[in-house]
Amino acid sequence: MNAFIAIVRRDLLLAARRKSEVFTALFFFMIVVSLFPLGIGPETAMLRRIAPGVLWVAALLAAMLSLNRLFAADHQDGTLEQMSLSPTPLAVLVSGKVLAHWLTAGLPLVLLAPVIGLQFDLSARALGVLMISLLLGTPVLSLVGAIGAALTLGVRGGGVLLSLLVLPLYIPALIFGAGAVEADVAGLGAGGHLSLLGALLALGVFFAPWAATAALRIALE
Amino acid sequence: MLSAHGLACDRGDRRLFSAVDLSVSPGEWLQVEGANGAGKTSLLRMLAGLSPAADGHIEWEGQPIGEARDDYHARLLYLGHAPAIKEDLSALENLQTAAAVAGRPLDEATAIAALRRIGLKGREDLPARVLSQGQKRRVALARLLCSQARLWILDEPFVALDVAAVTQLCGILDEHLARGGMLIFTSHQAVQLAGSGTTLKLSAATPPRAGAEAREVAA
Amino acid sequence: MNWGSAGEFFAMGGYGLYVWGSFGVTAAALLIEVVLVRHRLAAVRRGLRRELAADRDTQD
Amino acid sequence: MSQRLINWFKFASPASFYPLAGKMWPWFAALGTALAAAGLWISFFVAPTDFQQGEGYRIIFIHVPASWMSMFIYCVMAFWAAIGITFNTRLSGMMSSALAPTGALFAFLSLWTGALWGKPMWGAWWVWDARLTSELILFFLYIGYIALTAAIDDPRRADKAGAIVALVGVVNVPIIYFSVKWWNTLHQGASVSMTKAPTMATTMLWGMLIMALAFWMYSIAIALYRVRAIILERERHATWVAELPEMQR
Repeated sequence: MNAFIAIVRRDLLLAARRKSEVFTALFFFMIVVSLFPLGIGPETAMLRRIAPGVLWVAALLAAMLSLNRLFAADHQDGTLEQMSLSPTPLAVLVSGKVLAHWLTAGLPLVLLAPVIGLQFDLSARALGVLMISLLLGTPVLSLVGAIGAALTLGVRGGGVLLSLLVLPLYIPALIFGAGAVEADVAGLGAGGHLSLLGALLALGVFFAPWAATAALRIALE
Repeated sequence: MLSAHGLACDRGDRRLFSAVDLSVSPGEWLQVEGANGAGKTSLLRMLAGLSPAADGHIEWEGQPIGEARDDYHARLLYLGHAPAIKEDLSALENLQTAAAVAGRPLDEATAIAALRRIGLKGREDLPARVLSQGQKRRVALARLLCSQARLWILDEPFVALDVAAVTQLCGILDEHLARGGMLIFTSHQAVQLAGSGTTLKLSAATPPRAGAEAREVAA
Repeated sequence: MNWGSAGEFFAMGGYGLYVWGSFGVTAAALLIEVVLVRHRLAAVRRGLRRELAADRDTQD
Repeated sequence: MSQRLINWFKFASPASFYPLAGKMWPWFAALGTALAAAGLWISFFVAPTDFQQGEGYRIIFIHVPASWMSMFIYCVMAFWAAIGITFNTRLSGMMSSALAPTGALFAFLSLWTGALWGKPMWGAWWVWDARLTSELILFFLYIGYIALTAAIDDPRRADKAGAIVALVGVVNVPIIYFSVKWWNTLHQGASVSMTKAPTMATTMLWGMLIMALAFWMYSIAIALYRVRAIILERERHATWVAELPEMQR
């Protein structure tokens, strides 16, 4: 447990020393979202309809931006070797890294989304549902992304490959996440979507660190 | 006690070395020698349990290391080619995190004492980025001072160190051996260590194509 | 039997383009795969034979 | 029991599987050809014209079997992946990578024939129907597997990484299918389903089953053939390869 906390603390500390990387992803999210009204037109009815999908797709891409670096630096400077030699199971340490990734790449998106959502004329209720759906969904993105990041570690053209591997696996999270907001806007109630999103999260917490660890061991050999 | 029998290592199609036997008992050291690319680092990684051996087996206290993995790793300290130093963290933070990940959290006073002893007095809070190559190595070596591990596996521990630091490191290694510790290391320079020890010379004995050789024999 | 003449068979009741597009592309794709796989095995064998011949030469 | 296990592991060595696969593939190829002939006969000459969809429905005789095969092959890949991870056998990784291109091909054919079926039936080449969308995602998963294994130089590493992708994918396929279905009902997309056509007669079912069997046999034959090439590529330096009769010329 100590080692888990140490890993989370270290990664947060590193992110704090390299603030620009966190902010780049956030600005990317803001810019991508703002491009849609420019490309589609400013009618509020239309914007309200596309808002959930646009915000979710943008969040998904923004969360992917930093995945490349999730294990790459640790692999290069030998930290990953030390982690795998720790008496603490590697899967626990990997979970720590995923948690830190979510805290620096996912949580800021959750907090920023309602502000950006205002551009799309979403109601306060819908913004609330959007926040909850992102709160449940962005950890799934970090978890599944960790598998992809571990698999593409040290592989030629890893960046593009990572998106190729990970994006199809993001689809359920996208569907339930954006669906929750849409259902709420349509007055259908978002409960079903949100509980499915929660189920995905539970499944991810259970399986993803294990799969990512198996992939990391391959890269370490 | 660590022992290995019939170890072999493949890289791609090539067999780097084969039939390597070794054993290290408490208070003993083993120096691994060999030309560049002879597989020194690969051998150390195998012994640390980081990569599987192509052939042969490795035992710690009579048990295969794959079976007693956690127990083995709790007693092992491995310093690889890459020093596992984060450029953006200070020397102190680096040392403390490394110790916590290794399962032995250090309080600040102990960590600072270790850094001072290894010659980083006054630099504890500087980010590793501004330290010289040798100073970064010292941050990594400070882990030795705080380590309770029985077995140390060190890949090129003397590289980038000045004369004074080499002497100091030898002192640290002697202390470890005197405590009944075991040591396996690689080095290109001759090192005088107390205690008994052996040198293992790795050489590529096998020709690149196993198949070709077999046919030659048949012909 | 569904078809009065060959022409009727190929017209597929007006759906000829779609039906023959499907069956044709499927047949072509499977054929191409077969050709590619045969080529792959043949290429490996050729390369290996050349290597082995070179080995024998150096031995003699 | 243990005796049988040893036997299996004997065949699991590439050296003994190479000649075995060489003996087996022609049988599967012949069986596949015969079944395809029978299936084509049923699809064109036995199955009657559909009173709603006319002759266009005959596309389902390859569309549905191709979809089945694309899903089935992915499951078989995941099976070999699991075997490879648990028993650390070299052959299972080779089997996975021998199956992947064929699976991707069937996924592509399913999409292609789906589009050609959709144009006359729905009036559009592409409809965001739950089945077609899942098939598209399955196609992406195949591409991801192939791209990843191709990008890793060391074949052993590539096999292991591919095994993890296949297993993660196979866990995800049902989730993806379910989520797409859910999404589809929410958006009230196309509701016409190919297999739920009103006149789903027994002859049609037989036609589809026989075509599916033909595709199955084809897949086995081509995978066995391809795995022979893969074995030779990877074991080129082994002594047994040099001793093969076809290498002596």
